[in-house]
Amino acid sequence: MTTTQEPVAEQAHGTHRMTTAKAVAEGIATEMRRDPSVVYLGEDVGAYGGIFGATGGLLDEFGPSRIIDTPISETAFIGLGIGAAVEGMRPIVEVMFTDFMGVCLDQIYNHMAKIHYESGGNVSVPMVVTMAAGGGYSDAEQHSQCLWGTLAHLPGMKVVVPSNPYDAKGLMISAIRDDGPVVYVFHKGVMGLAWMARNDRAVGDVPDEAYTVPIGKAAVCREGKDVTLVTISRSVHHALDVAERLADEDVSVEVIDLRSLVPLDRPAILASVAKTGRLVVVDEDYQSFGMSGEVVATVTDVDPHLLHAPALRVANPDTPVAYARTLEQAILPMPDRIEAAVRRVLAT
Amino acid sequence: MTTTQEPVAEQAHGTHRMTTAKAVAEGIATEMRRDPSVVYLGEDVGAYGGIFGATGGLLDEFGPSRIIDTPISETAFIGLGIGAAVEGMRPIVEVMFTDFMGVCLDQIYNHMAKIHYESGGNVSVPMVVTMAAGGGYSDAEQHSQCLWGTLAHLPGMKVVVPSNPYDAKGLMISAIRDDGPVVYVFHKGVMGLAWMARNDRAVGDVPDEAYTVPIGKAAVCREGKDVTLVTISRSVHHALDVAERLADEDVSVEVIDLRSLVPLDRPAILASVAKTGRLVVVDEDYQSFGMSGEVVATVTDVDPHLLHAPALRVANPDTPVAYARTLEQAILPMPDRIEAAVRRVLAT
Amino acid sequence: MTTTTPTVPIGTTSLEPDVRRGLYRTMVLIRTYEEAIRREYYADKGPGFDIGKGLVPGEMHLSAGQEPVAAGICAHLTADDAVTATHRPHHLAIAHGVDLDAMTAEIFGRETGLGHGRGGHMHLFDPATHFSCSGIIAEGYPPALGQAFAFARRGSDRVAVAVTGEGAANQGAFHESLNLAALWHLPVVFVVEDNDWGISVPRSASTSVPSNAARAAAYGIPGVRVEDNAVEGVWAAAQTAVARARAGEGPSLVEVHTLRLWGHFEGDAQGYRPDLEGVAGRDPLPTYRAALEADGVLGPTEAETIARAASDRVEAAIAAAKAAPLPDPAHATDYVFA
Amino acid sequence: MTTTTPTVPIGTTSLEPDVRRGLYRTMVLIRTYEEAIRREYYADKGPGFDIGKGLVPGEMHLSAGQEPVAAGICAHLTADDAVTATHRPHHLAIAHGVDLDAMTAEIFGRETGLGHGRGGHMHLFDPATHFSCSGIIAEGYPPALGQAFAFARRGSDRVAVAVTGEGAANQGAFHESLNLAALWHLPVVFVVEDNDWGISVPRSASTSVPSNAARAAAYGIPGVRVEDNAVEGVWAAAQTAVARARAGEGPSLVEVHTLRLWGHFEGDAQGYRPDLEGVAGRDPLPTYRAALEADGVLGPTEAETIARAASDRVEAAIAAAKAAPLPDPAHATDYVFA
Ligand SMILES: Cc1ncc(C[n+]2csc(CCOP(=O)(O)OP(=O)(O)O)c2C)c(N)n1
Ligand SMILES: Cc1ncc(C[n+]2csc(CCOP(=O)(O)OP(=O)(O)O)c2C)c(N)n1
Ligand SMILES: [Mg+2]
Ligand SMILES: [Mg+2]
Repeated sequence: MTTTQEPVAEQAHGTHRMTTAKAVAEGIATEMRRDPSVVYLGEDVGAYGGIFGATGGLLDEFGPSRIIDTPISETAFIGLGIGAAVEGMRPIVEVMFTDFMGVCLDQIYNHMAKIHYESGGNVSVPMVVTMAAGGGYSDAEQHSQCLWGTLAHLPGMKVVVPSNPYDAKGLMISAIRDDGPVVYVFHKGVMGLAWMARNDRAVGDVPDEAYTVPIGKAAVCREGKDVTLVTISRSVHHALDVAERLADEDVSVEVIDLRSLVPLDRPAILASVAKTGRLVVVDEDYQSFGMSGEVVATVTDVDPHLLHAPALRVANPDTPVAYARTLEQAILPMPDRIEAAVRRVLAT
Repeated sequence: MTTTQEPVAEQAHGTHRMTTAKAVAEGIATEMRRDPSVVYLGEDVGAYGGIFGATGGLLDEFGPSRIIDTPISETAFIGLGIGAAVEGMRPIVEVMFTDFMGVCLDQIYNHMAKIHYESGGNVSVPMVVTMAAGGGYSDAEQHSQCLWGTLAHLPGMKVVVPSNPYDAKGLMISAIRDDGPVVYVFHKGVMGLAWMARNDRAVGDVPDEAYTVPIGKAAVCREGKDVTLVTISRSVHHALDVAERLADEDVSVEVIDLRSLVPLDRPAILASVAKTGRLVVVDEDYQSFGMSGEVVATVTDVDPHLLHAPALRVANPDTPVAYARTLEQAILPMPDRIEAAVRRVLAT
Repeated sequence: MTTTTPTVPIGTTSLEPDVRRGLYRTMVLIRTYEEAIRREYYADKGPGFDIGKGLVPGEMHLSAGQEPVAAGICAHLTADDAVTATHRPHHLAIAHGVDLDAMTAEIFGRETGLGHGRGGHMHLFDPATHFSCSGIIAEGYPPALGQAFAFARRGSDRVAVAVTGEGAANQGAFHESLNLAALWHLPVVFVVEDNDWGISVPRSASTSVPSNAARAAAYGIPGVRVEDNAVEGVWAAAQTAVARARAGEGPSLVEVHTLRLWGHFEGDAQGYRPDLEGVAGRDPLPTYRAALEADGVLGPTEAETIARAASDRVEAAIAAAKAAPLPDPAHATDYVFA
Repeated sequence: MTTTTPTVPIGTTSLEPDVRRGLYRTMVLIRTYEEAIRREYYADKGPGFDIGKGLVPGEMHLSAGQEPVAAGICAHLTADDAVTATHRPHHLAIAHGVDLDAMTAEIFGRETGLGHGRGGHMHLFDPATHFSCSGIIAEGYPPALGQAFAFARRGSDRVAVAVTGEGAANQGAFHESLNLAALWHLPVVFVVEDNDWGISVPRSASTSVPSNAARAAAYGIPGVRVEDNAVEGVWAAAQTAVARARAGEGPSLVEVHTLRLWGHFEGDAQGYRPDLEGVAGRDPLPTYRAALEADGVLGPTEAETIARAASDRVEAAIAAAKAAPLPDPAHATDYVFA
């Protein structure tokens, strides 16, 4: 995987190979060592280490006063994070699955995201909300959603969605250091968990030291000239697989990993589409009223004639994510659907 | 206002002039008379008649066992609606403002909207959730949102948003008779409330009898050939105002009132853009990751070359709705911004 | 609040032998089922453990150890009464009489399942017995209110039973539901399964009071806690609560101190659990069997007969599920709208 | 739960005259403010009533009648303590010492306002006094927990006061907040302003128990209800609760049976309110003034002096607000991100 990301390294050291989950935890640990006002709150984040491993090992290093298990009271503990942030702490608060945001979304969009604006900039809310997203392992309708489109529609918070260990650590450090609220969504399928399907792209080299990945800058993970694949998180892996496969047929696919939905790196999208003239957006979220439409509109805002063919969208077809694998695999934007879309857009 | 809507009248009678608020209440009353399983639940829907008048007069006719004031417990009473619907009733449940959906969204998208799918079609949830939306009267960040884009992104529920008395009554009757969940959002500015700025488009002739307006069919409220204005609810009024003004300059604007976001009447959008070649989407919701992008993508899904100019979006600029009127009016998609967009798109 | 600790000293129970035998039979059927599902769940996850693999993929929350709750509560219900359960629903579904074949087919993701394979183990919907469940914490409570509301409207004496865990009792929906049901005197029985743990978080780290039954007073309704995972204690508490609901006197809360015999979900190593060693010894099944045998309620070979019948029933359901067709992907987007 | 009904028989209070005079002065300032805002609110809404018109557009929830709560609670706080209020926040803001000029400018939507005109009357944020409010029911409780959490972390004895109405106490956030604060012994004082109404819904139609103070037991924390809108009763209850929080002993709940003297918001005709006639007679201000005058705490002309000072202060704030610049629309999208 070629990435154009430029690490803003604080100090050059070596690198070590690790999973995305470990990279998330390392990003958190790095900042917790540096800044005593950082705490991590959520369900099963302590002894369990986070259901998806985001806080593995942190309890041992930082103890229960900073890695804090909460009751199943998302509204209360996200609100607690907000109040603590308002008073100058830098809390990270975990909502175990994006799917669960419905029980606490008010704190997120009406409070966390709006206080800075309502106060005319006088009050800041430097907090991070982490959430696990995505399907692919038959966890069904209430445990397989991405919903980053829902989050990105609501103003006042940044929304980052890393796809690999390098970005995961660097974006986590950026998110913690950001003076405003950041929602940090990780797809379970990029975490490199031992109990999920093996995914080589979920392991990578990560610099030892602290570094930031800028929030709002997409990565061109693979350069190409025939078609632009714009996507995010787990779907980046599928897109790269498809791109590699099609390279054998001399089809040159450019893959853009947005890395954050808010801010959305519109220049990166435009530059690539201007070059290729063809766009496929891949999104594991629901198709309509979400990321795929926004990426397309980014182009038509400026010039629809950049597009030499329909802009195809490969996303969850406005259907809940079913349990049975036959159905689930038909709903998710899997490589075969991505490949078919690329072929179709090239044939137009 | 010319509408192409074809009333599916059950019986031809006369018409009477009324506000949208009264038309909503009349639609509810019509169905409550016909179907004893219809009840209306919410905060201040009884003696108060609904904060925005949607249930005015209903308590007198149907009594407190069918027009039911609830505690401020949206999660509990929406869930109650779901359970009652599952058992064969047809509850209508009011969330006073769309802004408040964050306290109860789980019941809406993870339960109401998904049960039919999860049960493989064996369980139906025939209920309506009503919500008031929109700004323009300085109610600030937590009481001026539209958020219909948020609702429309989540699968399994229809989302209807009437702009006038005729549609309000007909869509309410359709929503109640629908065998699945329907979210019925009304913009406060279309209700014709005595305590808000006068709006002549909020009053209209409504057939006396029961009739349905089909959910999922847009209305071409004004035919034109130079540019297509696609919009919804309160912004339809602004769009028509702009269209009338520009007609004096021999600019012919077609105005499409989507009437529902889910289902989205894509053929109507495509037919109009195929004719005019120019598209402006007006949306009082937040711009990004919402309706405006989806409408644009509806065109690029099929053929970006239908667009002879950038597809402009006039929406709330990803900013909370401010209190001070100077700021609020700059944020909302008011007629001057719509007009400027039409001029710009015609100049390209 | 009343705390009852009916340890059922031998020969002193007032329960009919038939009822006791019935409770035991239900408990055995549940345990047999959970053991079989566990076996099938792990059967094809390897090498290693890939949660997405096998005939039963995804998360799997089994209810072993919590049989007394399901058996004791559902003994008072008919198929006309409603039960809403949680992410851990099998014991309640079985005790409430959900068709075992359709339920099993659903867990195996088959077209013949309760939801044609759409829902899986956390989303079992059975209109025939008004059974449903939800994977979102405490959010299964509110719909039960609506079922009770509809039942009461029709002048029936049907009731709705709403179940959550003790961890869930700290979620807002719990509070809102209890208040609304109490206010409107809805025929609901709220059940809290206190198995001491919410995944890895012990009750002491989630709940500011020792018992959720005490919280019933905050809504002006009766609250009772049954100690020791005692099935007959549950039976008695549920009898009162269900009768109250049927009589139109409103909701009650029944908390049962029960036992999570296994992990939160399958694959949970439970490294966080200091009480792990003692857990097996608290298994309610051998205890109850011994009590019934000592009382002569179960004859010398009866337990074996019950176990065999349960096993035959469960294995038949599993075999049928395995033989059933998988859902056709061409229909993945069916059932989005009614 | 303790119910206190300190009707303050003349001459029997143990409160220092200075404290009593201070309470009265705060109450008068609040009332003067609310009357002036009400005047300005209606000044330019006509012809008829257009909620979006005038110098103070939008919804307006005034706190007249609820002065005893604010005065009694905030008397125990310094600017280092936090207060989170609701959609009806003015009395608490004033009693807690939020700068009147900046607050008034905010209500008038001016660039010099607390939030540069962005927030308006339901979104007053004052870092100097750690004051904030929210228009979403009960959702102002959770952030107060975080302020208390931060205070406790730093080893200070600062407290956070979280206020809602009795209607709000049936929202999930109420329950979650009380449990979490109790569990972690956070220095929070939860205040419930029971003014009998949630818009048009009386307490009896929203709350299954007569008093929210009784609900404190569900979290193992002290709960007290102050009857009769008695400012000195509030003062005493708050003294205990604040001291407990400062001492690190955890949260308490204080409910005050207070009075909504006017409509839910301005423009509310209150046709639903059967108690409307008696309301004026329950106004806490003349009662308290009479008590203080009878006790000699207020001299013959002192009340007039206090009233005049309050009026001068309020009118100066309003005049300054009117003279201040409106926000520049070119900056409407500032402050979205920090
Ligand atoms: C709103 C929400 N938050 C978190 C979760 C994740 N979760 C699933 S089960 C569980 C623990 C539940 O504990 P308890 O209520 O005691 O039930 P038990 O698992 O012990 O039966 C959690 C936190 C969820 N499903 N929903
Ligand atoms: C979650 C939510 N639901 C509904 C509302 C609308 N609302 C605003 S104030 C109010 C009544 C509040 O009553 P109470 O808590 O008693 O406070 P009071 O107005 O009496 O001070 C309601 C229902 C809201 N703001 N937020
Ligand atoms: Mg538990
Ligand atoms: Mg009130």
